[in-house]
Amino acid sequence: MAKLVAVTIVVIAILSAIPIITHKWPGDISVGLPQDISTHGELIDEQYADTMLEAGISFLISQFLLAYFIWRFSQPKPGDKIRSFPGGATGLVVAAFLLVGTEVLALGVFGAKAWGSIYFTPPAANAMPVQVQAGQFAFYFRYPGPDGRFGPLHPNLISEANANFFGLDTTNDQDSKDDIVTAEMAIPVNREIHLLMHSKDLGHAFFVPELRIHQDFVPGLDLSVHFTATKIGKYEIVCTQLCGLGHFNMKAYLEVMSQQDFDNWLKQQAALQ
Amino acid sequence: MKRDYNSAAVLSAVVLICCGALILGQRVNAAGEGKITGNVKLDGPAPHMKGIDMSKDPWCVKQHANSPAHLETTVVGQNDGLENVVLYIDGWNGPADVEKSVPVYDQKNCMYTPHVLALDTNQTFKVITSDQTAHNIHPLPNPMINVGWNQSQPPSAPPIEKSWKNPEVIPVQCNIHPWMHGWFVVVKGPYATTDDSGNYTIENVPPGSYTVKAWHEPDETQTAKVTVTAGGSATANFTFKAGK
Amino acid sequence: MATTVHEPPSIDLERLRDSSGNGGWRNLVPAGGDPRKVKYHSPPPASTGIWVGLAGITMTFAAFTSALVVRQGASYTDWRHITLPPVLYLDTLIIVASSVTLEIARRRVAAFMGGVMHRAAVPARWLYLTFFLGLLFIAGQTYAWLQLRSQGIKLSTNISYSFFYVLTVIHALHLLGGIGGMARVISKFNHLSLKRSTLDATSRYWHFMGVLWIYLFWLLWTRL
Amino acid sequence: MHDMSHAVHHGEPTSFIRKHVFSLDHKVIGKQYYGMALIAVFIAMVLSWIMRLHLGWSNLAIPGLHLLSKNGAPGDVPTPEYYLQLMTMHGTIMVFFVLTTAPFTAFGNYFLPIQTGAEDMPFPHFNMMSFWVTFSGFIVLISSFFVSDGPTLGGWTQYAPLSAAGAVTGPGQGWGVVLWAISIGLFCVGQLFGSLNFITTTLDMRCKGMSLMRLPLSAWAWFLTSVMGLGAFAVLMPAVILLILDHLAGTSFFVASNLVINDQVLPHSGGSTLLWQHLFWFFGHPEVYIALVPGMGITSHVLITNMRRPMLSHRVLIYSMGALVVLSYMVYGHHMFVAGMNPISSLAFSFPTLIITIPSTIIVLIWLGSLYGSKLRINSASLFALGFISMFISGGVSGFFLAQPSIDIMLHATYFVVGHFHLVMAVAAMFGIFAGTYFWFPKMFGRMMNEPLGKIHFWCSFVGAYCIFMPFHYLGIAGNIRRYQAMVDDYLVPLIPVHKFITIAALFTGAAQLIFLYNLIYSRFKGPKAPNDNPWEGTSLEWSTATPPPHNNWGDKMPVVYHDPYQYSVEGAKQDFIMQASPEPVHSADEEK
Repeated sequence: MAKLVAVTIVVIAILSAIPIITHKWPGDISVGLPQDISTHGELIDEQYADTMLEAGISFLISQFLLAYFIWRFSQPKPGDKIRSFPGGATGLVVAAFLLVGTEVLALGVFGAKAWGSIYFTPPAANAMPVQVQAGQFAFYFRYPGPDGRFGPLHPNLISEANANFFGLDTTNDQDSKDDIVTAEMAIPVNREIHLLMHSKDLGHAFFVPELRIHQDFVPGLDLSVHFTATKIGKYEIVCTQLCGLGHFNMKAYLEVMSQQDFDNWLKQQAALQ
Repeated sequence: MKRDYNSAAVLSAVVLICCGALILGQRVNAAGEGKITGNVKLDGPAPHMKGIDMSKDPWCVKQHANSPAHLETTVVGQNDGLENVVLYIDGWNGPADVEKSVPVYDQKNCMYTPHVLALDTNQTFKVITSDQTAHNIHPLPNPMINVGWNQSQPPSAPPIEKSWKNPEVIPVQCNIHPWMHGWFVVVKGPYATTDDSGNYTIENVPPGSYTVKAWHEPDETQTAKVTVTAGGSATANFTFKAGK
Repeated sequence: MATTVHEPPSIDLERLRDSSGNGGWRNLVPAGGDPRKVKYHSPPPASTGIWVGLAGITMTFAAFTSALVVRQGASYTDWRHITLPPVLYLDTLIIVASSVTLEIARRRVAAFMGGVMHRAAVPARWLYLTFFLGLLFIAGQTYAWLQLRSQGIKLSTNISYSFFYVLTVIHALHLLGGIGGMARVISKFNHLSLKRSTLDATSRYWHFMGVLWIYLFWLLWTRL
Repeated sequence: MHDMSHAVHHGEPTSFIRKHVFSLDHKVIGKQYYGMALIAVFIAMVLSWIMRLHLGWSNLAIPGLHLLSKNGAPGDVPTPEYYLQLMTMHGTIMVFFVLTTAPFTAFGNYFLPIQTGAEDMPFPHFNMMSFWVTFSGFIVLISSFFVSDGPTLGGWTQYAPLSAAGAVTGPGQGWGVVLWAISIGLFCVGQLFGSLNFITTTLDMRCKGMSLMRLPLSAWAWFLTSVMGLGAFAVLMPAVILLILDHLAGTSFFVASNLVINDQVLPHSGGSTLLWQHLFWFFGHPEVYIALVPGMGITSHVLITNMRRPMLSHRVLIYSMGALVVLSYMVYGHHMFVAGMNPISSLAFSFPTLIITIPSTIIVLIWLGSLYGSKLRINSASLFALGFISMFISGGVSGFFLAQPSIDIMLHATYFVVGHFHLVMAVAAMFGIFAGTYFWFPKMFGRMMNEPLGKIHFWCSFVGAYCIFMPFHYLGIAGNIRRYQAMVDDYLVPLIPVHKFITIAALFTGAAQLIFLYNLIYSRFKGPKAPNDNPWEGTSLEWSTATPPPHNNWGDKMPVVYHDPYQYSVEGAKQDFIMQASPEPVHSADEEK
């Protein structure tokens, strides 16, 4: 029985590691991180890979040791005596502090660097502003239009029935007149975007796995993130903060385009306003 | 076992009531009910209806690949006929709950069809879904007047059957697809909704003088006085101004 | 920690039959030590228990305080200065006075129990006085709430008032528990079955409520 | 505060009600807690089955489901809101009414006084109230299934303003949330009473000779857990009070200004969204350890008995668990890395979170190091204890990822998190409960549980749990968001086969728990009688009293403790172990180096 437990633990540990190592689940399903299309994602991916290596080794070693000890010590012979682990508790505590301590310290320090590269750097002055509003259960985006200014928001004017998702007063507010409101987000490739986030109603989140950007919307707080996409393509923006019954379907598409395609797209959208 | 009996009893009761209603209806008709007909027009150029971008749900986008969706606030048909206007008799004091048909409110191609559903008080209606994407139907009555509800309909879910107790204009919304918007217009007594040419007919109106009220979203009404004779047909035409 | 006990010591079974609790928390007997050397007995559970309970209450009000601070920091526009109802100043005096009377009562009870004092009526009088001061405090708080109410100020009028109501009501509810405990103490005292630990625990709770009130009063005074 | 210290005064009750219902006896209360947890866990398991079926086959009709909720499952297919409601209830029932009650208040109530050598808890009335208040909380929670639009859908974390803005936010967000909050409020009160008793029992009620360091590891775990519970539940309590007020009194603690739902501006103003998260997670993270630490204690206790040796170091294990207690209050912000907190606070919370791996590692290493050179006995209890270690390792290493804000960008709110906390908190804690059940059942009921069935139960649970929760990590890495009722995003659709695999594993593993239920009920009435008072040859005090223990735990003679808790494989002793209450001298022992 004990040997079977040991073998099972080893088999489970190995089977658990295989999809991580091969990035594949049976049936050609990919299990790795999605491709990275951002300029800042490299640090995150490195950090992830380092952590995976350390966590994976700790995982395998501990499980193997557990299995081995179960295998080895479960059928004592009558004369067997209790033996102490070499080094005893002190050795183990020191080992834990040295090995794990340095490990987590290193992870923490390098992780802080990755985190800082995203959150502690201000957006470039020429970053393109885009506003995103999250609401039950859709994202809407606003581009400032030719004047480069966003008109003020009037929550009491919000009317989904009349497709006034942001609550713009296009009759009275000069700045709002040329604002372009869209249901999908298009951005030019290799251009820094300064995304201004606010929530219409509840907590939501803005997550684009490929962009390595993840930020909650906080009702009552205006937050912003900035990023640069480096690869043309169509990606999905998903909500990760439980916001109600339509949470699973709260998403929008992110289209990364060439500057020229983007300009055309913006013109098309302006015509639809 | 007991449940079978119950349902049998309910079924026979329903059949009896239906037969009774049919016979009664014919008898009353024979006594000479009239009707009110007419036409509703929009005066002025039809306003631009904003397009709807459904890109959040690719299934919806696919359904509208050839016919771009747009708002249905003001839908103008032939000869400036205004669609989706509800006509009913203001201050109806005839028999309560006259309408017995079961209208259907369909969620089709990520839009509500019809956009405006007129209902008698306590008239049962069905909400169905023809879409292969989950919808949520959320009427928002004034809680002091009617009891609201908020329910989802996954694809091929059975119809939701409901009714409203009191007259009220109730906006309807799908929370999953924010652009989906429609109306339940709950009135007392007979009613009609204009077709795409703006024509309507209110049937089964007993002889007498009435004020006909026309409602158009978001909250515009007009009235006209008519007199219905036995077996006759009165006419009331309305014209809404294209303002916004 | 190799130890050897050569002979099992004989245990004072009379003492043990009384109750558990001889392992006392001050009583850190070395492993294998002679239990006869155990000098300290555990404190009565009530006196430890009361500190545990007060620790929990402290956490609760610490959470309310941080909620107040965070909420105040989050609102730029709707945090309004409010004037505390003047009766609260009187209430503060009352609750301080009740602590004083309780301390006097406690000493008299001790004197009575120690046989120094022979008439039970004297300490009882002070206990009653404390009890009524407690009730008076609650009455004063109720007066403050009714006064605000008559001015049309409800819980939802403004966030400052929300915090005012929440903190004062929760404190009053806790104090009501203390008043219940005081009623118990008085009843036990009258039946001559009062234990010192009961009185001590109750008075610690009572004083804590007083200190808590002064803290809350300061908090409301400076923050609102 | 009332003096309710009647531990020694309450005599054995005679009426049925005082004996089995409103009992003051900690052993009865412990069994009541266990019974409640048992009911709760099977309800929660059925809920998880429905959820899993829906995740694997989102259009699948589950026959009879409409009987449970006509609105929630028209045509037997769960609606999106019903899925979320089931999910919320699954989480709430499991976290509060199973993982907190079973290992902590159920076993703790039964065995903490016995292991400390007390006759009962010091405040038996509070103890009785603790159970009945908790139980009424459970009833209130379950009753929310039957209110107009069902239970709340806000998840067990109930983030504001989804939870606080009222019925406009979705089905179940009106009365559903209020009932949820009332239920949790009651639960907090019940657990605070419990903690009061646990702490005081440990500090004041120990028998003669029972110094703190002579307490068994399970008693230490319960004591430390109750310290955590005291702080955590005392903070959750105000949070739910404020939540209820936002609902019923229209205050604005959590709901910000100018929020628009259904084209209507909400009447609240200025509330702080993050305030709820701070209060909740200040409770929420210790709560994770409240579920886990008793399992560690039980596992250690069971393992030691079956390894026939003490742990390499008794003290180091206790200090490490104590470090977990302290650190658990300092790390809660790691739940909020991307929640809009100041990014500097995210880093500040990241370091203590990483540091928490050190005591955790020490605990694992002590376990492994103690296994080395032991004389391991394999039985159902020790199998589950070994399973606990394996699960704790697996669930623990994924914590490396989630402790780092930069990686959390990718993994926050994905199935990776779900896999992590299920392994480390749910499965591990459940394994602790199972180990405790198989181990202590003979003491509690005087009968043995069926060993072969117990082993089958272990194999199914162990393999099954890995089949369910390991793939969760892969889903999370691939970006699968949690709390989605169906995978409609283009990049999630290819992952559905993994969900199907998990669903099948979940159905299988769940079904295996029925074996346990059968074993439990059958053995309670028909199991073979325990051969003696000490069938596992244990040393701690629970094995020196009668089986089942008498009303005052000890009969006429109070125990006296002469030894450290785990005197196994003692050379020169009559048997290979010396019980704590046995005056037999120990000539040499090599523990406590």
